[in-house]
Amino acid sequence: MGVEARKPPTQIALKLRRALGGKAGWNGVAVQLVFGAILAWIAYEIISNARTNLETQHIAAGFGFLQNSASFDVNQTLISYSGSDTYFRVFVVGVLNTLLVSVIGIFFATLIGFVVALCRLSPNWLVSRVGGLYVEAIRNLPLLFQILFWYLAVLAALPNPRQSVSILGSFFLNNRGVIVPSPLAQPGLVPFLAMLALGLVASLVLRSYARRALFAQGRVIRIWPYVLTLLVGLPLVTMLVFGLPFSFEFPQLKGFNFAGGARIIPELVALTVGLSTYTAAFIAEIVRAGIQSVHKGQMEAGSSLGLSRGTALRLIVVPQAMRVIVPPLTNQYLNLTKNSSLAVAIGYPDLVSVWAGTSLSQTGQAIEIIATTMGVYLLISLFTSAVMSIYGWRLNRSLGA
Amino acid sequence: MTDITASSFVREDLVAERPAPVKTAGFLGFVRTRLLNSPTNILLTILGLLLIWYTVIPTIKFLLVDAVWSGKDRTACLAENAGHPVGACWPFIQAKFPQLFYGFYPEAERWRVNLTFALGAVLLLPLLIPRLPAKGSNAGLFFFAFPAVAFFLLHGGGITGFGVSWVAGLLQLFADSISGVGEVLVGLSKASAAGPLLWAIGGAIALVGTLLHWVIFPLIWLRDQMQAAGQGLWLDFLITAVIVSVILFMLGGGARAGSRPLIASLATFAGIAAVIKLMGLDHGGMPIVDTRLWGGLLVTLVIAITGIVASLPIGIALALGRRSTIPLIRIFSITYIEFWRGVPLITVLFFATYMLPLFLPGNFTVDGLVRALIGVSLFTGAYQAENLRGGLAAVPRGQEEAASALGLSWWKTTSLIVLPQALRHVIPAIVNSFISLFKDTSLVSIVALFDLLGSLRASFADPVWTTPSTAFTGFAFIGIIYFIFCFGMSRYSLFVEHRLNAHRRN
Amino acid sequence: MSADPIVNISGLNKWYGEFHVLRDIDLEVTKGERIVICGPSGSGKSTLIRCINALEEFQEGEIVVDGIELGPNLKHVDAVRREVGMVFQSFNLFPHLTVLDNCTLAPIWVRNIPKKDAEETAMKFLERVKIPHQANKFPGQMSGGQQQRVAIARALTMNPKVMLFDEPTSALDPEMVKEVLDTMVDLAEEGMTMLVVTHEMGFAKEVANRVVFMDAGQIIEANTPSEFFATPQHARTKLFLSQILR
Amino acid sequence: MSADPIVNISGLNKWYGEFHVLRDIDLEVTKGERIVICGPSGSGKSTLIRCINALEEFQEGEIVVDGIELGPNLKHVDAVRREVGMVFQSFNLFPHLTVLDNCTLAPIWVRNIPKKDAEETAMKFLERVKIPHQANKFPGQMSGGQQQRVAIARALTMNPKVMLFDEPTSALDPEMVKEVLDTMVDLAEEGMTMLVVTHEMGFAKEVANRVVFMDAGQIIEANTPSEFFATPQHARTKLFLSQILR
Amino acid sequence: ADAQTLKTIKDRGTLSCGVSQGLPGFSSPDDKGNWTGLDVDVCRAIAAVVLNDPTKIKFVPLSAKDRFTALQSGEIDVLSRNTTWTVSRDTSLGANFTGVTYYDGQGFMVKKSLKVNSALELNSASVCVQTGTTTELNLADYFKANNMKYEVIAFGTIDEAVKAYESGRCDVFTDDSSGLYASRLKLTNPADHIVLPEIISKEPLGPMVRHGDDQWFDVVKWTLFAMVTAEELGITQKNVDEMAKSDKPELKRVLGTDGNLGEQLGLTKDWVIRIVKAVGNYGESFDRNVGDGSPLKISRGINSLWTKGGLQYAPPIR
Ligand SMILES: Nc1ncnc2c1ncn2[C@@H]1O[C@H](COP(=O)(O)OP(=O)(O)OP(=O)(O)O)[C@@H](O)[C@H]1O
Ligand SMILES: Nc1ncnc2c1ncn2[C@@H]1O[C@H](COP(=O)(O)OP(=O)(O)OP(=O)(O)O)[C@@H](O)[C@H]1O
Ligand SMILES: [Mg+2]
Ligand SMILES: [Mg+2]
Repeated sequence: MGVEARKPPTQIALKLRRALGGKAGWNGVAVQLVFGAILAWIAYEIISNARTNLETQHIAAGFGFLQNSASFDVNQTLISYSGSDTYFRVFVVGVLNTLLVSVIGIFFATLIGFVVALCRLSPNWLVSRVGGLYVEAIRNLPLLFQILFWYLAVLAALPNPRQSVSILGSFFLNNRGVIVPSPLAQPGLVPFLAMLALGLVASLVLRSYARRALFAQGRVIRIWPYVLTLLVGLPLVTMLVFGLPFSFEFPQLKGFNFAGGARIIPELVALTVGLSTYTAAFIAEIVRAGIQSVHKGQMEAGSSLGLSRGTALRLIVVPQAMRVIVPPLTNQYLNLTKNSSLAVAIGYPDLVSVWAGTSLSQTGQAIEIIATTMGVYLLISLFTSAVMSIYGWRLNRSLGA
Repeated sequence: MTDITASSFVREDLVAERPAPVKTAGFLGFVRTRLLNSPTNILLTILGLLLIWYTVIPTIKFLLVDAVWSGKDRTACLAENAGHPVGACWPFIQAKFPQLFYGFYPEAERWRVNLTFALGAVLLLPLLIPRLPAKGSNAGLFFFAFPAVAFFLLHGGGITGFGVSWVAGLLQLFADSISGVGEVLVGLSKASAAGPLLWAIGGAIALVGTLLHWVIFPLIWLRDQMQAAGQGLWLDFLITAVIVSVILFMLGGGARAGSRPLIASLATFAGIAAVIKLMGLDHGGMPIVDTRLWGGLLVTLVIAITGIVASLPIGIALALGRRSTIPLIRIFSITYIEFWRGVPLITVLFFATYMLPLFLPGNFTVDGLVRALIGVSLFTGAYQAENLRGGLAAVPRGQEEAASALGLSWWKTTSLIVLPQALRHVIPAIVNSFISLFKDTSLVSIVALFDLLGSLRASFADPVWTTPSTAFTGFAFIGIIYFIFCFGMSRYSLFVEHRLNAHRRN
Repeated sequence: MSADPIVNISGLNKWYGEFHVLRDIDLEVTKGERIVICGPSGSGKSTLIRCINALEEFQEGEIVVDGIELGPNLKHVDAVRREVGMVFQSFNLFPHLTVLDNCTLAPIWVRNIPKKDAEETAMKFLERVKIPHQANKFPGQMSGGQQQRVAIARALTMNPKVMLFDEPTSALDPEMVKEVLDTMVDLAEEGMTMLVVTHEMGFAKEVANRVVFMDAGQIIEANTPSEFFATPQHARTKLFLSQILR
Repeated sequence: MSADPIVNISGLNKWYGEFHVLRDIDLEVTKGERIVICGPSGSGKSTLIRCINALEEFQEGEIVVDGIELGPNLKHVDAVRREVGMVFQSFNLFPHLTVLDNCTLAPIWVRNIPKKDAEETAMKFLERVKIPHQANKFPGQMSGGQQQRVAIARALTMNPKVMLFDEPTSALDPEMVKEVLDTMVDLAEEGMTMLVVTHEMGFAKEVANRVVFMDAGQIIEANTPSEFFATPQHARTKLFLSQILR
Repeated sequence: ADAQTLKTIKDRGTLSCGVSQGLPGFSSPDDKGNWTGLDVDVCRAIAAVVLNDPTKIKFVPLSAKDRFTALQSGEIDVLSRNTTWTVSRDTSLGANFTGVTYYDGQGFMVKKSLKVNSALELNSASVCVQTGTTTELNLADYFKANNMKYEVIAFGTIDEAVKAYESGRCDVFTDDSSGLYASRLKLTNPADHIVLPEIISKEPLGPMVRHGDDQWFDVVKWTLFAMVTAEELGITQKNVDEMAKSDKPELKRVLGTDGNLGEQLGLTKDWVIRIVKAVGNYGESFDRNVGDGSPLKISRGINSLWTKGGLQYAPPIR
C-alpha cells in the first residue's frame, strides 16, 4: 500500500474566513465588526466634536498658516532665520534643533555610557564602585529634575560676560555660553577641504589594502604613519601653498555681550549634559550586560590561540556583545530623542518649544501643530525601528541561527 | 617515537596547606589585589579617589557641614549673617514642607492624605512580601477597594446612587448615542449622494436606539422612583446587592455549589456598606477638596499609583490583542502600542490637558488631574503591553494546549493559566516601568500641575527665600525623596528577580 | 467492525502547509480497547492523537468520538474534549498551581462542580496514582515520574471516556518510566479506552489489544500485539522492529 | 630525567586567595609523551592545565615550555601560548564565525599567514577530524561532538608542540564521546605531545604513556597506565579507582 | 465649547477661569492657594453675577503659550490673564476680547549696575521673555526697527524668565510694564533693578472668551463695564446698599431697582450690586491690587476714568 502525498485541498471558504476573522472564524468577523463600529463611532464623535467646536469659534483649520510670517526670533538656528520668515521655517528650525541636541546627546551618552560600563567592569574595586554609584544615582532621579538642576548649576557656576573666563583671549566662557572664534572661509578653503577628503578616502583605501595584504600575503602593514601623513600632512601642504583655509573671527566684548565668534548657548549645554548623563547610565547597564553575556571562555579561547588581548576583544568579544547591545541601545537613542522635548522647560528652542509652544500660541492652530509634532517624533521612531529590524534580520541571517 | 619509560612516582608525604606568600586575603590583600595590583590599577585608584574627593566631599559639606539649620527667612541663609559660606538652607525646606508634600491641600484636612497613604502602605506591604498568604484578596483590596476609598478620602464628596443608578445612567448614555448616530446619518442623507442608503442605515440605527430605550426603561424607571423616594442610595444599594448576589449564586451553580459564593458576595457588600456608612458617603461625604489644591508628593504619588494600577489592565488587553489572530484587533493593538511608544510623554500630557475638551461634547468636562491621569495611563499601558508580551511569550505553548485539552475555553485558559504565569515572569519589568512612571510624573509640572518638582519650582518664586543656595537645597531635598522611592523599588525588583531565578532553577 | 465504536476515524487527511502529514487514516476504536501507536519519528503519531482531541484541525475526513462528530471545521470541539483526556510527553502541569489545584481546575471551571466535591474526587484519583500525600506540593517540587502521574490523575478527574497518551514516558529518566507505566497498566485493567503513542514495547505486549504502526503519515499495519511482534507483515514494520528491539 | 623535556614544571604553587590550590607540583613532559591527569573533582587538574597555558598566574615555581620560561609574573606569555594548543570542556568555539573562520582566525592574525594558505591548512585539519564538509556552517548548527572536533582542529592550526585537553568529552552525549576520543587517539598516534585531563579510563589505558593522579592540589601518584590501574600504590588512588571503574 | 456657556456654568456650579501662574497684582496665589489680583477680581465678579458666589471659581493657572489652547478647547470659560488685545487674536485664535481692564505698554528692566538709561542702548543684549506673548513679537519688531542686534531667550513661564534674568543669563527682562513692576517684587533685591523709561508698544489687557457664544460674550463684557460704571457713579462696596435705595434714575437702572437690564443679559436684576459687593468698583479693585493699596503702587495714569483724563470709558448701561 502507501498513499502518495497529495496537495492539500484549496478550501477557499476556510482560508477566506481565516483571513477575515483569524482562528475564531465568523465569530472573529463579528467581533471585528463590532470593534470596528465602536472605533468608527469614537472617531466620528471626535471629529464631529472638534469640527463643531472649531466652527463655532471660526478657527480656520488647515495648514495655510505655514506661509504666514512668524515675526518672533529664535536664539539658536542652524539655518538662517529671522522674524520675517514663515512658520514653516520655524518648524524646520525646531526639527533641526531637536535633531542637533539628539545627535550631540547620543554621541556623549554613548561615550560616557561605555566609559562607565568599563568602570563597572573594571577589576579595580574603587572604580567599579564609582561606576555603580553613578548608575544608581542617575537612574533613580527624574530626567526633568536633572535638566533643571544642570541648567541652574551651569548658570550659577558661570560668570557674567564681563568677567568671562578667557582662554588665550579667543575662547570665552560665561553665562551666555561658550564663545569660540568662528571660522570665515578664505580662498584656501576649497583645496584644504578637498585634500582633507582625499586624505580620508586614501586612509580608508589604505586600511582595506592593509587588510587585503594581511589576508593575501600575510604581510602586516603598519598604516598609522601613512594615515597620519595623509590626514595632517596633506592639508598642511595645501595650507602652505594656498594660504590659510579660513581666518577666524575673534569674539570681542562689545556692549553687554560678545560680538563675533560662534556661541554655544547654556541651554544647549545643560540639555545635552542632562540628556547624555542620564541616558549614559542606562547605556552603561546595557553595555555591561552585553559584555558579560559573552562567555568568559571566549576570551580564554582567544588567548590560548595566542591572540593578543586587544585582538581578542576586537575580533571575538565585541562582535558577540554587539548583538546583545545594539537593540536596547537603539531604544535608548530613541528615548533620548523623545526626552529632548524636555527642552521646553529650560528655554532651549527645540521642536516642542518653538513649534508646539510659541507657534501654537501665536497661531492657535492646536490640532495641526500638535499633530505635526507627534508626527515628527513618530516618524523618527518608526524609521529607527525599521532600521533595527533590518539589522536584527541580517544578524540572524549571518549567524545562521 | 622514543621509548619513554615513565618514572613511577608516589607521594607518601602529603604537602600541607600553607598560606600564600603574598597576602591576597584580608583587608591588606583586598587593597593589594583589588586596588593596587598593577600600575594601571594604581592610576585608576587614584583617579577614583580624586573623583570621590571632588564630588562626595563637597556634597557632604553642602548638605551637612555648611548647612544652615534654622531661621525665619532668607536672611538666615545669607553668608554675611551665618558667618560662614552657606551650604544647604534647610529652614527653606521647613517653611515649604507642607507645600512640597500636600500642595495647597487645606491644613485642616491633611489627615485625610496621611490616612490614605497609611492605608495604602498597610495594603501594599503584605502584597510585596512573597511569603505572606492571601495574595488574591489582598490584591483585590489594593487594586479595587483602595482606589475607591482613596478617591473619597482625598477628594471628598458622597454618592447619591449605586449599582442600579449607574448601570441605568450608562445604558441611557449608550442608547442616546446610538439614537444620536442614527439621527445624524438621517440628517446627512439629505445632503449626500448616497442619500437613500444613508437614510435607511440611519433609520435602522435610530430604531435600534429606540428599542434599547424601551428595553432599559424599567431600570430607569426604578432609578427615578428610588431617587424620588429619598434615601435612594440605601435602597439602590440593597437592590444592587440582592441582584448581584443572586446572579453570582446562579453562575456559581446554584444550590449545588453551596452557599460560599453567596456568602462571599454578601460579605463584600457588607464591607462596602460599612465603608459608605463610615465615610458618610450617603450624607455627602467629607468636604470636597478640589484637585487644583492638591500638590507636591501627594500628586506625584496619586499619578504614579493610578498610572500603574490603570495601565496594567490596558497593558494586558493590548498584549492579548497583539497576540490575537483577529486581524483588526491585532492591527489596532500594534498601532496603538507603536503610537504611544513613539511620541514623547509631554506632548501627550499637553494634548490631554489643553486639547482634550476640544474633542469632547460641549458640556462634558473632566477634571484636569484626571485628564493627566488618563494620559499617563494610556501612555504607560503601551509600555506595559510590551512588558507583558515578553511574559506571555515565556509561557510554554504546552500550557495552553493542556488547558484546552481539559476543556477550558480561551477566556478561562487565558485568565487561569496563561496570565498568572506571564505576570509572574514580568514582575521585575513591571516594577521597572513603575520606576520610570514615578520619575515621569515630574513632567506634569510642565502642564501646570504641581507635583513634587512643580511645587518645588513654584516655591523658588517666593522672594522671602531667595538666596544663592535655595535652589540647590530644594533640589537636594526632593532629589533625596525621589531617590529613596526609586532606589527602593529597583532593589525590590532585583529581589523579585533573584527569587524568580531561584524558582526556575529547580 | 466491532459492536461499540467509541472513536471512529475515517478518511482523515491533514496538511501542514504543503506537507501531507496524515494520509487517509481510518481507525476504529471500540469501548475498552487499548491501542498502542508506534512508528518512526516524524511519522505523524502525535499529530493523529492531537487531531482526536481537536488540538489540531484537519482538512479532510471525519472523527466521531462517542457519537459526536468532529468535522474539518471543528464544531463540537468542547463536547469532544470533555470526553477525551490527554497526557502529554512534557506533562504540561500548571506550575503556578498546587497538584490538587491542577486536578480540580477543570472540574470546577468546566463542569461547575463545587470545590469541595472536586477536591474529593481529585484526591480519589491522586490516590489511584499513588501520590495523595503530595497534593499540596507544587509541580516543580516533584520528580518527572510523579509529575506525569499527576498529569494522568488530572486528565481522569474529568471522567473521560477515552484517554490519549503522547509518549508519556519518553521525557522520563529510566527509573521513573516504570512507575508511570504501572499506573497506565492499572488504568487499562479497569477497562479505560486508551490510545497510547509509545515506544515501550513491553507495555504494548502486556496491555494492548491492538498495535498500530504508522509511517509517513499513514497506518502501515495494525494487528494484535502477539501477531504484530511475532510476524510483522510489512517490510517497514520489520525494519522498525529490528531497530527498536535490541 | 629523560632526554627531551618539552614541558618542565617545578615547584609550582598557586593560591586562590587563601586557598592553596596547587602544591609543590613537579612534572616533566618529554616530547611525544601522552599524559593523562585524573583525580577527584576540585583537585586542581584544570588549574594545573591552565597554568601551563598561562591562563592562570601562579605565585611560586616555574614552568618551562620548549625552553621558554614562564615565571610567576608571566613573561613570555605569547611565546608560550604559540607553542601550546588548548581544548576546553565547553568547546568555546566562536559562535559568530563559521567553522572555517574559527580555524583561520588565529593563523591569520597571530601568525600572519595569508588567508588562502590558512584556509588550506584549516581544511587539512578539518579533514583530519573528519568534518571538512561542515566548513561553512556555524558552530550553533553542529552537534557537540562535531563542535569539539572543530575545537581540536582549531587548536591544531597553530601547529602547537603540546596539546592540552581539559575534560574534552565530559560535556558530550555518550554517542559523541567516541568520535572525539577517536580523533584524540589519531592525534596521539601521530606523536603529538598531549596532556589530557579526563575520566575516560579506556582512553588512558589505550594511549597514555603516563597517568598522573592528583588530589588536594598535589600529584599523588604517577605511573604507566598498566601499573597505575593494576597496582595503585597510594590509598587515595585506590579509593579513586574503585569509585571510577565499576 | 458651544453657545451654552452660561447654562453650562450654572449647571456645573463653578466658573472655570484661566489666570496666570503667578503675577502679583494681576493673579497670584498666596501660600494657602487663595488667588488675588485685578484679573482674579474680574473672575470673581463674573462668578458673582452668574452664580451669586464670588468663591465658586476654579482657577486654572496657565502659561502664556498654553492659554489660548485652553480657551479654545473649553478647558476654561473665560481667560482673564493679562492678555493683549490684537486683531489676530480676535480672529484667527477664535477668541473675543471683552474689553480692557488695564492699558499697558511693554517695557524693559535691567540691572542698575549695567548703567543703562535707555532701551536704545541695548544693542547686542540678551533678553529674557516669556514665550507665546505679544511681548515676544514686539521685541523682535523693536530691535529690528532700531537696527539693534539681540539674543532672545524664551521661557515657558514668567517665573522661569525672571529666574534666568536674575541669575545673569540675560541682561534685560522684558514684559508689560505692569508685569515688570510685579516681577521686580519677586527679585531678591528689587532696588538693584530699574525699569527703563521706553514703552515700546500698546498693550491693552483684558479678558477673552471664545467665539460663537454671544450671550456669554455680553455677560463678561458688561461685567467689566459695570465695574467701571460703578466707579463712575461712585458706587462702592461700602455704599452700595445705600445707593440701591437712591432715587436717581441712572442709579436705579444700573442697580436694577428699575427695569430689567440684568435679565436681558441672562442675569438677575441685582447683577451690578453683586459685582460691587464681591469685588468693589473698578477703582477699588485697581487700588487694592496694583495701585496705592498694594505693594506695586502703580499710579492710575491712563487707567483713570475718562472723566479724569484716562482711557477707562464704559458705554452707558441703559
Ligand atoms: N506545526 C507544524 N508545522 C509544520 N510541520 C509540523 C508541525 N508539527 C509537526 N510537523 C511535522 O509533521 C510531521 C509529523 O509530526 P509528529 O509530531 O506527528 O510526528 P511523531 O510521529 O509524533 O514523531 P515523534 O516520534 O518525533 O514525536 C513531522 O515531520 C513534523 O516535522
Ligand atoms: N577563580 C577561582 N577562584 C577561587 N577558587 C577557584 C577558582 N577556580 C577554581 N577554584 C577552586 O580551585 C579548586 C580546583 O579547581 P579546578 O577547576 O582546578 O579543579 P578540577 O580538578 O579541574 O575539578 P573538576 O574535575 O571539577 O573540573 C576547586 O576547589 C575550585 O573551587
Ligand atoms: Mg510525537
Ligand atoms: Mg576542571
